[in-house]
Amino acid sequence: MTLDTTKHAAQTPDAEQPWAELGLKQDEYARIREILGRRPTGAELAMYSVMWSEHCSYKSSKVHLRQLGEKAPENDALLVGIGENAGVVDIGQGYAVTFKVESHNHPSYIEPYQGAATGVGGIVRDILAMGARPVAVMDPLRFGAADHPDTKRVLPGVVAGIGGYGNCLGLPNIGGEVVFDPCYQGNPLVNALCVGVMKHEDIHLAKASGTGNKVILYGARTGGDGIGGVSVLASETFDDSKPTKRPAVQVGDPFQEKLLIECTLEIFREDLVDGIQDLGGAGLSCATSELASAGSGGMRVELDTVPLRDATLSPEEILMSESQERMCAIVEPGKVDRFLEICEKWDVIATVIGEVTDGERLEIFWHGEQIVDVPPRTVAHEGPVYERPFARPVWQDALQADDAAKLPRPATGEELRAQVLRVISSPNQASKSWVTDQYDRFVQGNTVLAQPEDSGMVRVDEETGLGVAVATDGNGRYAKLDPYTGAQLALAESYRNVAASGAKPLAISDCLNFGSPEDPAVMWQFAEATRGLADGCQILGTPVTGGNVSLYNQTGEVAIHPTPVVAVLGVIDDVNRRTPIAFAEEGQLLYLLGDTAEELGGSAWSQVIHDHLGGMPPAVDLERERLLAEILISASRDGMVDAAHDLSDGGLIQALAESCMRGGKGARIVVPDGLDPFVLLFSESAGRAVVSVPRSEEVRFNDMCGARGLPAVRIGVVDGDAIDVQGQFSLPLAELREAYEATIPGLLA
Amino acid sequence: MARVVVDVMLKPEILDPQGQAVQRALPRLGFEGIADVRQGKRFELEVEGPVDDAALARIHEIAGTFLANTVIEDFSVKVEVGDGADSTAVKAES
Amino acid sequence: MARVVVDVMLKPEILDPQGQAVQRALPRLGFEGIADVRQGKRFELEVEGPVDDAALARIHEIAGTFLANTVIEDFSVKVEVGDGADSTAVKAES
Amino acid sequence: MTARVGVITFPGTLDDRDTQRAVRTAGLEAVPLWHRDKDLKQVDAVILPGGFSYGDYLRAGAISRFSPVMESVIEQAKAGMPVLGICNGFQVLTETHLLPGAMLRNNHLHFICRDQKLRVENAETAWTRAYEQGQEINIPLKNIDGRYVADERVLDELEAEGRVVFRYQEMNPNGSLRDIAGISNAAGNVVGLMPHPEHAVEPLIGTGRTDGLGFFTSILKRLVSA
Ligand SMILES: Nc1ncnc2c1ncn2[C@@H]1O[C@H](COP(=O)(O)OP(=O)(O)O)[C@@H](O)[C@H]1O
Ligand SMILES: [Mg+2]
Repeated sequence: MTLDTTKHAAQTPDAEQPWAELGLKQDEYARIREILGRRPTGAELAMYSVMWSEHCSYKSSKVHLRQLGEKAPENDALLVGIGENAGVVDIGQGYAVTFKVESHNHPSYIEPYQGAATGVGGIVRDILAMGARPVAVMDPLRFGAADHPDTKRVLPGVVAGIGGYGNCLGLPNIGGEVVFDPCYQGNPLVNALCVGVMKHEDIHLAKASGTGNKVILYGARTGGDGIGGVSVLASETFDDSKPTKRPAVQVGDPFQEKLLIECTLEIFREDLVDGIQDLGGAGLSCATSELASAGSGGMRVELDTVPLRDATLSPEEILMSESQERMCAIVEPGKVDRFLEICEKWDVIATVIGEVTDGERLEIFWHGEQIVDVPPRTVAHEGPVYERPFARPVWQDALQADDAAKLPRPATGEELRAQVLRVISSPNQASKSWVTDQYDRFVQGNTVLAQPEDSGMVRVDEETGLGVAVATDGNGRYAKLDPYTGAQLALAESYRNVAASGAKPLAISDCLNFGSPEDPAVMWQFAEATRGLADGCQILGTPVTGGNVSLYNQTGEVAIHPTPVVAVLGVIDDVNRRTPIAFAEEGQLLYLLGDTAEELGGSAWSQVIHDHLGGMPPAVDLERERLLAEILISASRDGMVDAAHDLSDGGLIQALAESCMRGGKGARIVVPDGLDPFVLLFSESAGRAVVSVPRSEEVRFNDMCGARGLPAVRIGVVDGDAIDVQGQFSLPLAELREAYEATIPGLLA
Repeated sequence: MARVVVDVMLKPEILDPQGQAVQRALPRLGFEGIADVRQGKRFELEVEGPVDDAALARIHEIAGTFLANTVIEDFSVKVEVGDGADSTAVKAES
Repeated sequence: MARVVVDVMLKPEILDPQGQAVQRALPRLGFEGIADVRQGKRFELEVEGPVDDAALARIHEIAGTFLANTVIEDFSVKVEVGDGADSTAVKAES
Repeated sequence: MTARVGVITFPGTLDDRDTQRAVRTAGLEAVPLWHRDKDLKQVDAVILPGGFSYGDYLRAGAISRFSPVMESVIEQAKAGMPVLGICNGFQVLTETHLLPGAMLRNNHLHFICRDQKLRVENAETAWTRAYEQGQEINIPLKNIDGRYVADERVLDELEAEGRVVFRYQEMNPNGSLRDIAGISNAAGNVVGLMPHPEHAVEPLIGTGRTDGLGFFTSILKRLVSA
């Protein structure tokens, strides 16, 4: 086969090209020809097709995502916003934090271990590329029904993969989610988050500038794994009727990544790079075009210098390969030797593959012949944009009308007790320690809070105690009932979790997991959720720093519940002041903060007891959330509460149970006047938390809540070794614990 | 009781970090001349009853659906006769 | 280039939970009649130059000092000829 | 002059910086050592920290064992220098045969991370003098290859000579024979264990206990009195 050079392409305008097989639409192909003024070469076609895929170009979601930037609240803490590998937030004392959540859903269904492992690897490199030392990971997960046989294949593999990779990198896992719902059958969601810390001056950006600067590819050799993975795996629906595609799944090498991290940090310390980019989806196509597009000049790359694992790879394949554990750096000529020396020290292969030119084109050569000559922006940043039609689904009204308030409720204290046990031991509400015990939460020696606390918290500065807290949340059931509210509830819950730990929420990242954008109903869900998130962030003053969109999570006609996952990052001046969830001190007073209304739509109770999903999700009042957060943070700073736990799915009883079991102490609860005990225990009204107040602080705490206008009602006292709801039931902690802890091991054994 | 051996190896195009680590270590230990190392798994199954075509077909199915994930791995099934020597090599599948 | 295969298995007296987990899962997947499963490692070494006695002796040494930990594992070395069929089985050591 | 404790970094070592911090917390000087250097920089003791050196590919500790620095460690260990292997470091010490037996995949096949209760069975070794004989301590455990095995003869010998230094209490987290969590060589200067004392030296971090500090103060005692 003759090499398809740019010259050859110009001479053979009529050559047939497999644009459709590569996932391009007719008009997209025509646009490429128009941009280039000729037909693309094979290599150019490969680059455009992969960079213009849904996964890389966000072509269906872009028009909606814009709001996240446009409505972003003014926030001095934001140092780098949406658009870079990850956003960067100022946390004071000269430190900056970067964090981001991403999805690796489809690959994790096909090869759970490797899919999940490489998901962690990818997000860690994003954080590293910003100039930061990665300090923690989190993993929001969704699986099919807990008792479905395939869940037994997918879940253990995913968990082992996340642990296998993250543990080997030395990153503490400080939190996440495990949610089961039949809607995720065949479409598990594997989202991964990484947090990194740096000094302000260490921030690095992905851009190639400075004529004559060298382009260095370092890390693993390039192989044939994952070729086309990005477009095939991430943007097409699985369809059982067609012969199975054989997508090449990437295999992760966490050891290589660990070396890459240490090597890169040492390179940063010596200030040896001008620009840097990790290689993720779309491999070199993405890294070279994005670096060149963001920079000031052009770029010239000699593709045959790329170190290969498989000598038979074609130039197109090398450009598209998604081999893991690779990075690309722009380095001044005078610093190249030192750069290579550091790589050698860490046994990392590094190769100069090109340089920054004073032109405006990205040119790629293969054995001296030009095979790519493109304006890089057209590849990286000016991909197609779709205004996909969207429409409120016809079934939405009926779903919302199917009110959970009409479901039969427990009639006696005994029945209530039985339902409490059933809810708390249900797979979604039960202990997740079978999962979290497989993750190292201690490594790096800075973990202040980890699962099962409300947020994960790590110390940033040993001297001052400065720290950050992160929580992730997302409730697909709420979002299914009302995507706008559902997205805001995810935001509110995550925000509340961070505040409950005593940290001040600063910024968010999100992963938007939805079905096919080609379905107007799904597109409506997406539009609504995004609008809800943007509006919510505006009110809470927490800008979106970056995130990820995962579409096509559906099997045939059936999409997953719309599942926006929101991660909130907060800062705490002194981690000594953090608030744990454990009720540990006998005699302390329990206060319920916020208003409890009768809100059962989408609740854990309605799911577990009635297998029901209908009605409206809990109402959101973000101003109230903000007030609650302020109170929780002040209370932590001034030592007015010893424990706090936010209320979310499962309601008050879930929070009480978790805090009691964590502290090994019971609670005596008195139902406040005018409240129905069932509603008190199971309603999922937002904007609430339960706190444990030392008696000596009661007056001060009450005064603060009163002065600021936050409802705070005393509901009981920490006492004994049972949860005793006066006049209703008593539930010994031992019995509770056994039910809570047995469920997940029982299902997976 | 007969022994059937199932070998599972990563497909050639798939990265094998373990094999690579071993190969890179060899020269440091003073062993030169090994151009490549791949590391895989070996399962020894003790089969009750005769290892006839039906049994082999079943083991093939076990191998292809459970012992190996054919998205990334190839496997081969062999019946071991006597002590150590393999026979009836059944071709690798993908 | 010749291929030499080194198989490493846990000694029989050492508990092999991986093999056991596989064996326990089989009936659940509908496969009966497998009395025991042991899981080990298989290394495929691509050897530059001829695989003569000297080369084999060297590979034996690699296997016994590095690929296997003989405190817990046995190994065997085989030269692979042609495609797939093994020969020249060299006896397992401990 | 305070005692100098070397902390080795192999490629893939994870807990080296934490171990250095623990050494400093105990009032000792931490000296980073690099796997490629034979030079031990005149340290008084050496710690092989936890992690996944060389990814734990092949077997945990198998590749690191051949690092240049290990030649010096083996030599010095035999000459009596205190050497502590934590988790991956313990695995390296068994692979080098400075300590007998071997580490295998946990019997439940999962990585496990938990607060683990141990009993100090021998408070005479270089690394356990700050503890009482029979004292119970609670420190984090985190590994996937933590199952200690050795043949019966070796186990009996270890027991008879008081070389089982730590035993798991309440639950055996990985199937280790005779609940062994850590052992020493015959001279008592080389100790290896799976749990992580370096993650239990500050009240706020990790388990919230400081039960692990004694390892590091033990060595201080020994070096100062020596
Ligand atoms: N996959 C996971 N990885 C790590 N931590 C998890 C995971 N799933 C749940 N957790 C942790 O378990 C605890 C309980 O989870 P969850 O009930 O979802 O918390 P919340 O309702 O407060 O958001 C939290 O600390 C959470 O971070
Ligand atoms: Mg919470």
